[in-house]
Formats: sequence, structure tokens, C-alpha cells
Amino acid sequence: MKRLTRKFAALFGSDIGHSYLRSPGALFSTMVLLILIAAALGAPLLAPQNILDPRTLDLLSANTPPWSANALTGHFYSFGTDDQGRDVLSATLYGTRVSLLVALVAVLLSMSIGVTLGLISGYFGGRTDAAIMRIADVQLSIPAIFIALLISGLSRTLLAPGVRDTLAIYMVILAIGISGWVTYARTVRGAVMVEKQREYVQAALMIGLPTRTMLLRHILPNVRRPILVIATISLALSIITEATLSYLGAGLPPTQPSLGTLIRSGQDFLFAGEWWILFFPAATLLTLALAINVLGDWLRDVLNPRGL
Amino acid sequence: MTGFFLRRLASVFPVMLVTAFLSFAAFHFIGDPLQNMLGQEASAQDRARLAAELGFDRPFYIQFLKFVGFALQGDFGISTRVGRPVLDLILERLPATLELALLSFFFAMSAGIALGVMTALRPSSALSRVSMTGSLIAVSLPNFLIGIGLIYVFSIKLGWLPSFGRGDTVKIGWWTTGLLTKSGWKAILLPAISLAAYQLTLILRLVRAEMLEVMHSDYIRFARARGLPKRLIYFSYALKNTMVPVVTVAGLQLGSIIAFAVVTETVFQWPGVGLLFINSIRYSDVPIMATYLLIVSFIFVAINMVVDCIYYLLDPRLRAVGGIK
Amino acid sequence: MLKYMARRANVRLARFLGAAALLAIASSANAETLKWARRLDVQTLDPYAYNEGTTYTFNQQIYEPLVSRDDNGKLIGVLATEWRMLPDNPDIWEFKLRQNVTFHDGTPFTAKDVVFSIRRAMAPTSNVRTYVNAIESVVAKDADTVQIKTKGPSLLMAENLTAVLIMNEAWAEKNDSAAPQDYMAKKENYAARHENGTGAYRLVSRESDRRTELVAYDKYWGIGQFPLSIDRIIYTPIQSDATRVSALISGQVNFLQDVPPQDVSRLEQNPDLRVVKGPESRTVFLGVNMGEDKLISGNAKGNPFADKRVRQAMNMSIDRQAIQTTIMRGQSIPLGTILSPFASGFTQEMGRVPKYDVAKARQLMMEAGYGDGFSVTLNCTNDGMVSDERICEALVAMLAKIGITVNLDVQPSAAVWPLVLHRKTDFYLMTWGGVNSQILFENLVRSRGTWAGVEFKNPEIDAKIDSLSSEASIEKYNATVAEIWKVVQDECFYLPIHAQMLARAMQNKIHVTSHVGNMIYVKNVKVVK
Amino acid sequence: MTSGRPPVLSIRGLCVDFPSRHGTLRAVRDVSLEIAPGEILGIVGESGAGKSTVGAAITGLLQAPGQISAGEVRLSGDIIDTRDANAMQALRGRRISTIFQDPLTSLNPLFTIERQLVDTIRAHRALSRAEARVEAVRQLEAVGIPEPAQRMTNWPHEFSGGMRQRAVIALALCSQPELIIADEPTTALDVTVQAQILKLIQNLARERRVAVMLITHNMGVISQITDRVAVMKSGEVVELGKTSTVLSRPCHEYSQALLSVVPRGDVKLSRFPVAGSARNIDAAMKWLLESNSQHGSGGADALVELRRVNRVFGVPRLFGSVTHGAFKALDNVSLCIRRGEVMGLVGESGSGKSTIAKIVAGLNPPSTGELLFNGEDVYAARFEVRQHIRRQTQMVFQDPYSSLNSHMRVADIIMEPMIHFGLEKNRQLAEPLMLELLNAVGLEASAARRYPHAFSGGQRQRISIARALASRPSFLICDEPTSALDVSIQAQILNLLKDLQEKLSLTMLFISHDLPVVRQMCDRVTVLQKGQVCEIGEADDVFNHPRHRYTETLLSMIPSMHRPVELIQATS
Repeated sequence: MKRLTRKFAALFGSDIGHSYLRSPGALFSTMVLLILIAAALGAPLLAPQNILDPRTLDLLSANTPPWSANALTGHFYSFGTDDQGRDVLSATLYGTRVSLLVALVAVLLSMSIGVTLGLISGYFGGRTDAAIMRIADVQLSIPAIFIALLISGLSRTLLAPGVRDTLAIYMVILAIGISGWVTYARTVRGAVMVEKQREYVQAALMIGLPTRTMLLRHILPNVRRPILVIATISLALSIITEATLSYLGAGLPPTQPSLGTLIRSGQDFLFAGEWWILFFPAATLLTLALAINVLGDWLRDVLNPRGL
Repeated sequence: MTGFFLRRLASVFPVMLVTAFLSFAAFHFIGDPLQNMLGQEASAQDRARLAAELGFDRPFYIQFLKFVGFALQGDFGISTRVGRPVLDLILERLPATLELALLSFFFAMSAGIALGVMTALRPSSALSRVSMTGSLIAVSLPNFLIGIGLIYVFSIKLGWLPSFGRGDTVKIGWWTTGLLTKSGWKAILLPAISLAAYQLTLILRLVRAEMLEVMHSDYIRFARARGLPKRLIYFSYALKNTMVPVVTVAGLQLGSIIAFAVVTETVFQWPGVGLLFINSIRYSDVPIMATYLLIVSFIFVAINMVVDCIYYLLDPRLRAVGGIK
Repeated sequence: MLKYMARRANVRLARFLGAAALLAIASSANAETLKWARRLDVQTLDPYAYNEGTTYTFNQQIYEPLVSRDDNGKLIGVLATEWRMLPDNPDIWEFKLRQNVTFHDGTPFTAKDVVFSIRRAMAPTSNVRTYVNAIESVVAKDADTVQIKTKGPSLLMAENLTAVLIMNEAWAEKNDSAAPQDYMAKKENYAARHENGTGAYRLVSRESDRRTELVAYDKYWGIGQFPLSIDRIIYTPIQSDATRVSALISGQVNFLQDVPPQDVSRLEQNPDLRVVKGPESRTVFLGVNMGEDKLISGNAKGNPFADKRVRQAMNMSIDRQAIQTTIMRGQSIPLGTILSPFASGFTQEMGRVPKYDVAKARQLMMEAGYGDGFSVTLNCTNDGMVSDERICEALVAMLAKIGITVNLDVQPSAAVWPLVLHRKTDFYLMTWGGVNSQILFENLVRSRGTWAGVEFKNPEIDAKIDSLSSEASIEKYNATVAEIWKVVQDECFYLPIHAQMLARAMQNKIHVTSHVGNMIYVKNVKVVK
Repeated sequence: MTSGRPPVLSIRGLCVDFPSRHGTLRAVRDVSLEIAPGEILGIVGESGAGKSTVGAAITGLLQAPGQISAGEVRLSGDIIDTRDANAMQALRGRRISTIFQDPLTSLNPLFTIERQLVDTIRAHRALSRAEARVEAVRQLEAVGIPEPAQRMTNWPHEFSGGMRQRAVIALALCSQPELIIADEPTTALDVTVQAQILKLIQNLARERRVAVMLITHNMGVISQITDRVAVMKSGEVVELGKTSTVLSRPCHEYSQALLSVVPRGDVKLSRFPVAGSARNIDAAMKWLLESNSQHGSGGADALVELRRVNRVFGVPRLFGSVTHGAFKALDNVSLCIRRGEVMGLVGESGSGKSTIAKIVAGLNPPSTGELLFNGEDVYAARFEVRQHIRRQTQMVFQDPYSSLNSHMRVADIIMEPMIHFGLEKNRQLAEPLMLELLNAVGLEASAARRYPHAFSGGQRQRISIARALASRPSFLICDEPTSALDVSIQAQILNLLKDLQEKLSLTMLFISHDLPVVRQMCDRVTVLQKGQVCEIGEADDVFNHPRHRYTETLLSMIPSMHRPVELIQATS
């Protein structure tokens, strides 16, 4: 405990910590983010309705405006209900949960692929590097949203209809994850090539450390700042990409709604005056992405990795 | 320059070849191409005949070479949804997408550079603060939400601008343009803005960051120390240096604008290739998907080549080395 | 190459600028354009290639049938002026043709064209064969009389011919379009993108998925008989509900078919717009595949749908009233049958909505041995009928309450209908439009009917259905129809939901009436400034 | 210097503050000085002394958040308000010009020299483009650029380092200012170029009667061209006077100390006169000497030998091999380092010093030729032998900021080689030895727990030395170990290296561009020029009687200093 306190003291005594405490944007964003994450994690406990279980849907309660009771059933809904009688608050909570989950796992996926390949590429150079970077070039020649759309679209073609919905979430994760690795790989490769020339690496090479130790103990910790910055920014980007895929109908199915799916179905009601079906998921999406971006911005300013 | 260009061109080939291969593989292995062509009630003989005709019984690499050969002649097969040659379908819609993409690119670049320079030079002015906050919001908002918002405000509430389509178009050769009619301009405004929003913020932030960095560089310090006028320092000495990385990114952005046009075209029902692509995904129309992939990556690669050449013209250091590292 | 194209483009631009100037003068005359938006695009201009509502409706503006229906479903003559079953031979129908009708290319309309058209409709690649398969032969008795010989007495022949739009023989022969386009095989022919009809409007340009433009035909036979207030039609498909509605509100289109139910009340409140509502003879229902031993998709012991109790339980677990009030916003008529209330043979008893009773349904499921439920995939369209995807979503929730886990597979109708055609689905949302029981039976009930994805195999019923086409006595005919309906109702292989109500929204000046077949005849549209 | 004419620059009581969250840092306190026309005033001091801040303050180019808090600056008698941005803008270039340290980064890479000159000239004088161009040619000619009219159209990257600095000077002078502030104008240059540039500045100052403020850390530069010198320490001018006087008879004790630690090119001293606390380092020595059989043999036999080594760097082609446009970094270099000696390696930048260091360190194989360690061919050796050689060979690097992994604690940095080579089984056993090593290099035990960023450059270099020692090496490569350090720190580190070398009888390869340092450290010296060895010999011989012309040139370029007589006596 004491060590922990000391660590915290050290953290906030440091320049980064100080800048953090002095940045109302970063502080506020963290708060918002923590609340949203807590709400997403606690969705099954917090949500008045389990929207993943179709039995809990009551069609008669449909189209209730927010902060009012349904005329037929008398149930009160703070965010209103959609045309299926789905409580928009619950749907938003669950949607946030799915969106965050997808984005997080996708970021982890692209990060692990990208960082690994970037480390290998930058460290070994030569043919390995050339091969990896050519693959990256090919992938870069196709914009990320396309790759995601293609993976998503092709998987729909290939998968049997029965498993399509069940596997949709993995496909979306895969699609976003695979489309994002190049940024990490390129940045890490660049950073590794810089680090490799630095003398502490030469010193470590002189004692003949095994490659794995070299990479993990010496190089990786020194390139983690750009990784952290990219990861933060791409977390927001992944959330948006997922929403976009779902909006285009190439993402998550309505039975497993993410924020994008909710917006997609809500759009049809926006002009009909039932704004709340779209508004709450959209506002949550914006808040989530904005909070992460503000944090990412701050991180970028503070950590100041070059070339981002 | 020629040498550089040729070398650059040579490096494009592997990329295009791999993309062609992916596209071929998609066409070939996803779904049943014979079934797609023959329809449901084809007999076994029909199948065998068509297979022989198309060379489906030949070794894999020969088929691939043939695919590349056909592709080079512009033959990408028949759409399984519409039943027309894929290339015709794409060419028909390409002008719409390119017009939209180029106009938003123009928006994004001009506004992005102007605002970027301003936020870098006058960080505390009201407009700078607004643009910085706005840019944060714009990167946090999905493209389609911006589109929906614009439609809601400008089409539904105010009724100023149309919410869908291209308006009246004019045919010039095989190209159709909406930029010669008033309704065409009205129609392109909202989609172009919504498509440009995200890219604009990226350019703005990049220009700002680069500008700030350049302003701290020794040669700007030296230029100031020599008493060069501010205007010259900001808009000539600093801006040109800022442009070097911006040009690279701008190339990528144009590609990504074409990609994101898929979303905008869906929101605004813009009759371009993006909408065609989305429909082909919905209808599992593999030939269109594969061809679009190929064409888009071709455009992308072409843009990158142009960018490299601009880069080359912009930065004398490259001309000395004769290449880009 | 590029240079060449650029040069060519310049020449064309110059030409265009000249043409545009002329056009501007020409179109400034007192002209009203119908800017017509629907959800789906017209799939083909070949009138026999694809029998689908949107396509058929649109092609009616260009081509005309011998007979047609008015707003209330009554038969009226179009290219035929009189028609009758020959009193001495019930196997022969005779049609007297209208005089002074010309095709758009100027050639006169004759009996030869009718004979050609009906034969073309009977061709293997025709998609309207169902309507003409009772025909044995067709002959032109003279220049304006056509006789059709049926395989037996066919009471419905005239009604069926509403589906056969008349084409020009010489034109079709000349342009390699003597046979209908093989739409299912994704083949194209000349007629798919060009036309030569007798209708009030002729084609100017067409870009699929985007825009099709028609102008009034200046030698139309009906000039003076119909309002013909519209001289130009621009048809635009807009997939997204919201965009379509906003296009009307913002004035980009002035006539909207397929108004989403959720927008009806709002459009009604708009002072610049008018909404015309009316019932359509189209029903929406679920089909279950009883024919398989095991479910194609899903997880259950055996095929639960083969058990009548399961079907009954499902029928009771659908809360049709709730669907009407919430999803359809009142724009539907909940039904207990798949037959339209406007169809002959419809009875109040058939139409009565089954009692919504979850407890009893559960009980039945238990009795059938599916107390723990089962899972199945529901194939559902998202562009096939009004609010189809939402209906399916609601059904998922309702069926969940009796233990059936439904995996929803939502796809465009172009992908879903083949599943039904090829019997590759267990459970699907379906729709049927029409006012005729016999055609419905032949398509949906008879064991090898085109759309009978339920795989109901009952030779006795098949025989009864077959007997209808040669039944000359109207009483016996009606009795047989009623008998068949009794079985269909009892077996519950179709789970009816409702009949759609149609809403069309338009600018105030445009007057389009409602039509039970959801048809539009633009020649009838009035414009009141 | 208060003669009849007013001085060009006159500063009274100048104070510059840098406020920060840790409190306000006064970077310059109460500085007063004057410079007459044609006079060169040197400002000398170690890093952080506030030298450059003075220059920046005068030109109004202080980095944020720096601000002038007191004092008065007069330019030819006129008071200038450095806070008035517009006034300063008008002043800069026209009356005050600045020359920065790095000529490469001072020139805008995307504009030709011509464009930059013409823009500058036209900013200050109402000339047409053509006239300005003629003027630009004249200016380039004045700074000694041959064929100025042609060279002018070049891009900055097409100029060599010395030419660039000349161009920078031309840019600074083309507006005919009264005062030039030259901030370390030769630090980034090789000695031979440095001498030329200094000469140029001196001539220009004399001819054009321009006052020059020359800011440098290099005493040699000061002694060579300045008329007067101000010694700065912690923001204060501690001594100001005629250069010859200050150098020969410094009054302030800081000036004395500073001068005493400047390495000399003429005489070899045993140790620099630096106060260092005596430490008990026996435990560390005992461990370091343990089981190292080679030690103490002290024979003349070679420990490390380079045989006919070539190293080629190529421009990689798209396809195939590298030969096109290849650059030969080392050309047939043979070199032998004897057991227990300190071999010096000198040469200008690009001469191949660092390439040799890398080859000897085992980091980078030669293109052809071989490296022998104790008779074994290093790059051909089996893994075990190679590991043994690796343990024996260690290196102290140039840049103290990049030579330590900033994400490892000092303890881990030092223990890593111990444990990796199995010298100690585990951390528990290694820890006391690590502490002893820290003690031996002059660091407190508390240093072990901290991360490198907590240390100054000198301290980091000590950690670097401790790490090198941790594998119990017999051969130590020092690649410019002190070139990034201030002279006083340099003296400490050099002393430490000498101590260790003697106590452990280490064999050492000492690489430096700084000839006096090499003189102080080495037994023998190898002189490199463009990848070739031009002279190898005993240090005294090479320095006193160079045989090769290049060596001679190098030696003649060393800025010589008038030494205070008593200091020589005190230390020799």
C-alpha cells in the first residue's frame, strides 16, 4: 500500500502527472470515460431490461418518449423506448458495452499484430523488413474501412446464415483489428530503427543478449509511448469504425446491438419525430469517442512522440 | 526525374499484383462463379462447357494470368446482382464518386491548411479555439452521424439543400457531371461537407503540428534573426516546409476520402461506386466487390505515385539522393 | 487513349451546350413533372422478365395490358374494349381490341402483337407463366379480335391477363427480344433497357439504381380520355426510409410510394403534403417448412414444424394487435388468414385474428414435446414489404416467449426469395398480393407451387386446386375454394400477420388515388395548382 | 572600453527569468557588458551558465517562458526595448544579426541559397531582385565561397559543412548589421574548418567594424580570436577582461578552475587538478581482478588486432546487390592494440573512427579483413568463444543520454551483464557487487534505485563505465566518452578512466576528435584520414614530431592557449 502511494505520489509529482492534474480536459475525460466503462461493465446490473433476451421485450411499450410512462403499459422509461418496446437506456448501456468490447479487443488485436511485426521488421531489417513493409504497402493501398467492409462482407457470403449472427462480433473484431495493424507496425518499425542506433542497444548487443530479451527488455519499453498514443487514438477510431460498419449493415446484428446498430435503426425514426431512439446512442457514441480523443490528444502532447 | 518515376512505377507492380491476386481469389473462391454465371437451373453439361470455356479446368496460375489479362482489357466479369458487365457499372458511377471525393478533398485541404496555419500562428484567437474544439468533435463523430445531422438541419428543418442524389447531371462523353447545373451544386454540398469534415480536421491538426514544429526550427529562428518580414517567414519559409509532410498525408487522405465515400453515399443515396459497393456487399455480388477493390487500390496507388512526384518536386534533398527513403 | 476521350468529350460538350439551350426553351412550357420515389428500383423494362410489384407498376406506364383493374379492383378494358367467354365454348375467351392505338415507334397495334405477347409470356424464361399456363393456344381471329383457347373452362382468364403487358412483335423480333429476358440467370436483352409500348409514357433515359425518366407519348390513344396532367416522370429509387421521406419534405420528389408507417402521421401534419391511405390487397405472413425431416438451420429434434401443435402454438403467440399499433402505427389490418380481405372467397371468420394466448401456446408446445423450445433461423427481407425487418424483430421476441429461439437472418428480398423458391429455408416472412384464391393456391399451397416453401403435401388438396382451373360452375368453384381454405386455415402452415395498408404521400397539387393493387396509373394523376 | 565613441552594444544589469511551476529560475543575473565596433567579445562558460540566454535576450528571441526582468540594453547608444516585438523585428537583421551553432539546420532546406540571400537583402534594402542578386554574389564572395554566382543557385544540402557556415555568415552579414551574435558558431565543425571560420569572423569584424559577441564553451576558440572575454557561471559574469589577461592570470577562482581542466595539447599531465574524494574501492577491485588471467602480464603482445580491414557502405538498390554508389568507410586498415596500453584513435568526422569502434566492439563485421582478439578471429568464432570475447570487450559510449536504457533502473543496468555472463548467479549475489561498482565510479548507493533520467551527463557516463566494468572486461573501448560533457566534468571522467585503467591494467581503445584529450589519455596514437591510417606511433612522438602532413595540419589547427604560468608549474 505504501509503495502504491509512493508510486502515485511519484506519478503525480512527475511532469506527466502534473500536466495531467493541470489539464481539466484530460481529468474530465477520464471521469467520463470511467463512468461509461463502469456503465458498460455494469450493464446487466444497471439496465432495467436485458435487451439480449428477446423475452423481456414488450411490444406494447413501444415508442414511449423519454422521461415518461407508456400510455398502454404504464411503465416509466427515462430514455424512452424504440419501436420494439426496447428500453433505450438499456439498449444504450448494452450497446456501449458491445462497442467498447469490440473496439478494445480490436485494438489489442491490431496492436499485437502491428507491434510484433513492427519490432521484427525494424530490428532485423533486410529482407524480413522488406517483406513486412511490402505487405503493409499493399494493405495501405486499400483504405482501412474497405478492408473492414470487405472482411465483413465476405464473411457474410461465406458463413452459413445460422452462425452469421453469432460470429458477427468476431468478424467485426477481426475486420477492425486486421485493418489497423499497419499504423502500429510502421510507427514501431520507425521507432525501433531509431532505438536500434541508440547506444544502450549497442551496449546490450555487446553483451550478446538473446534477441527476445533485446526486444522485450530493451527496445519495447522504449517504443511504448508512440504505441500508447496510437492505441488511444485508434480506440476511438475503432469505436467509430465499428459504428460505421454496423450503420452500413456490415457490422453487428440488431439482436446484439452496438451503438452503431442502434443509430442505424434509430435513423428511420429521426424524421418521424422519435428522435430519442437515435439521440441517446449517438450522444453516447460521441461522448465516448470524444473523451478518448481528448485523452489521446493530451497524451500526444505530453508524450510527444514524433511523427504522429 | 524519369529514373525516379520509373523506379517508383516499378515498385507499384508488386502491390497491384498482390491486390489483383486477392481480388482474383475473392472472385474465384467465394461463392460459385459458375453458378453465378449460369444461374440456378443450369445442367451439368452447361457447367462443364462453361468451365472449359473459361479455363476453370486449367492450372491455378494460368487462370490467374488470364484474370490479369482480362482485367487489363477491362473485362471484370458480370455482376451477379444486376447482370451487366462490372466495368460498365463501375464506370457509370465513377464520375459521381470522383466528383464528390475531389470536391471534399478540395474543401478539406483548403480549409484544413488555412485553419491549421491560423491555429498554429494565433493559438489564442477565438477562431482557433473554436476550430480546435470543433476538430476534436469532428474526429469523434462518425461520418454518417455528421451526414444525418446535416440532412436534419439543412434539408428537413431549413429545407435549403437536397437530402439525396446528385441533382441534374450533364453528360460529357462518358462522364456525367453534376457541377454544371445549379441543382447539381446544391446536391453535392452536404455530402461533400460531411465527407470533408473528418479529413479537414486531420489536415488541420497535421498542418498545425507541423507548423508549430517548423516555427521552432533553427532556420526559422535564423530567418527571424535576420529580420525577414513575418509574412515571408510564415507563408513562404515555414509553410513550404510544412507542406512536405502534408502532401504525403494528403495523398493518403484522398484515398481515404474515396473509401469513406461509401458511407456518405449511403447516407445521401449518392449514386456513386460506393453505393454500388455497399449494395454488392449486401447482395454478395462478389465480382463487383473484387473489381471495386482492384480499382480503388489502383486509384490509391496512382495517387500515391503522384504524391511522391510532388514530394520529389517539393524537396530538393530527394532529388539529390534520387529516391525516397 | 485519354487524349482521344478528352477530345471526344469536348465535342460532346459543345453539342450538349447547344442542346441544353434548346431544351431549356422546350421545357419551359406548362409542364408538370412527377418526381416519383420508391424504395426499390425497377429491375428490368422487359415486362415478362420479373414479376415483382415495383417493376410491374412502373412498366404499366410504358406498356399496357388488355384489361386492368381500377382503384377498387374492378376489371376495366385497356387495350381490349370488350371480352367474354364464348357462350358456346367456355374454353375460349374472346377479346375485342381497341382501335387507333400505336406503339411508341409509331407502328399500329394489332391482334398479331397480342398473340405474340401472350406466346412470349408463355415462354420458358417468362416470369409471368403462372398467369397464362391455363392457355392452350391463342389466335388472331381478325385484325382486332383475339381468341384464347384454354385447357378447360378458365373463369379467371381475363383477370390473369392483367399481368400480360402487350409488346410489339416486329420490334421484339428485330431487336432479338422475342423471348423474355432470362432474369433469373442475370442475362440481359435489348428489351431490358429499351421499350416500345403503347402506354401514355415513353422512356427517355434509364440509369439503374439511380433514375429513370419517361415523357408523355404525344400520340397516346387516351389523350382526351385521361387527365394526363403529368408530362414527365422521373423515377428515383431511395433505399433508406428516412432519406426517402426527407426527399419529399425537402421537395426533391413530389410523390412518394412506400411511405414508412412511422412517418405517416408526421407527413399528414405537414400542410404542404397530402397522404392518401388505403388498404392494399397484400398480406404478410410467415411460412414454415414442414417438408424436411430435420431443420435446415437451427437446432431441434426432428422438424418441429411438422407438428401441427407447434404451428398452432406459434400462431397463438403472435400478438397481431401489438404489431398493428406499434410497428405499423395502425397502417395494417390484422388478419387470421393469408387471403386479402378484398379477395373473393374471403370470409369474416377466416379473417378473425386468432386469440393471443401465450399460456395456451406453451401448453401446446409442451404437448408436442418441445417444452424446452428449439432454435431456428427466420429468413426475413428488409425491402420486401412495409416494415418487414421490424416485424421480424418483434416476432423474435414473441416466439421467444414460448421458448423458440429465433435467429434472424435479414437480407434483401433478392436474396431471400430464391431461398423460398428453392425450398432452402425453414422459416420465412412472406407476402402475397392479389385478390384471387386460385392463383394463391397454385402458388402458395399446391405441393409444387412456385412459392410454396411450406412443402404442404396433400394430394387431395392438390387435386382440388387443379380442378379449379377447369371448373365452369361458379358455385362449385366457390365451394371448392372454401373447402381448400378450411384445410389451409386449419393446418396453420402459414401464420398470417396482417394486410398492409398503403400510404402514399405527395405534394398537395398532386392527386394520386389509392389502389387496392398498389398500382399507379400516372395518366390518371391530376395536378391541381 | 569607455572611449569617445559609444560602444555598439551596452548592457546594464540584465536579468532574465524563466518562471516555472518549480519556481522562477534566474538564468541571467545582473549582467553588464559593452562591445566596441570591430571588437570581438567572447562569452565563455559551461552549459547552463546563461551564455546563450544573454544573446537571445538581446535579439528578443528568448524561448518562452523566458523574459527580461531587469536591465537595459543599448545599441549604439539607443535604448532598445526587447519586449516590443515589432521594434525588435525591425532591429533584427538590420542592426543585430545572429549566427547559430548548426549551419545545416540554420538554412531552410527547401530554398536555394540565392533565394534566402535575396529575400534577406530585399527585406532590408530597397533593391530589385536583380540588384539583390548581385549583392548576394558579392556577399558570398566576401565570405570566401568560390564561384559564388554558380554556387548560389545550389540547395543548402549541396554545400559542405564549412561552406554552409560561410553561407550562414553571409546571410547574417548581408544586411550590414552593427552587431553579430555568434552562438557557438564552430561547435558543429571539424577542427580544420573551425579554424577557417574563426579566421573569417575575425577578418569580417575587423574590416567592417562590426561588433561580435562570440558565445562558446571552448577556451581554445576564445583564446584564438576574442579581444576580451567574459566568463559566466550560473548566470553571472564572474570575470570580464582582456582575453590575454584573463587566460594568463585569471582572478576569479572559477576561471582558474575552468582553465586548469582544459586539456592541453602540448604537455601530458598525469591527472587533471580536480577535487575528488578518495574512496575505498578495494572490494570492487578485488572482484574485478578475480580470475582474469590475462591481467598483469603487461607484455608487448597484441590483445586486439585489425588485419587489412575494409568496410563498404552501399546505397541499396531496388534489385540485387549494393555496389552502386558505395562508400568506402575503411580502406585496408591494420591496427594492433597491445595488452595494457591505451591506444588513441583520432581523425575528423567521417574518417572512420566510429566504424572501427563498431568493428572492434563486435557489433558490425568488416566487409573484408579480420578482427583478432587474443589471437581468435572474432567474427568467425564459435558461440562460446564469442561470448567469452564479448564479456572481455566493453565499451563506453559518446552520448550519455542515449547510452542508458531510460526504462531500466541503474541497478538493473549494471547487473544485467553480470547475470547474463553468469559472473554472479542471481540478483541477491550481484547486488552488493553492483553497489561496490557504483562506489568505484564515484556514485552513491542510492543511485541504484533510480532511473537514468535522474542523473546529469557526467553521472550517466559514470554509470556507463560501471556497466562496462560489470562484465569484468580486459578491453575497454571509449568512443568519444567526454565529447558531450563540459570541461570540468570531462576532467573528472578522464581522471576516473585513467585510475581504472591503471588499477585494472585495462587495455583501452580511446577514440576522440579532440587532440588534447587524446594526448592526455593515450600511450600510442593512430591518426585516421578518410578511412585510411596515416600515422601510428607513440603519443609523444606523434604530437611532438608528426611524420605525416595531415597529422601536422591537425595539430596546427588546435587552438592554442596562452597558459597561466603558475598553473603549469602547479600541475606538471
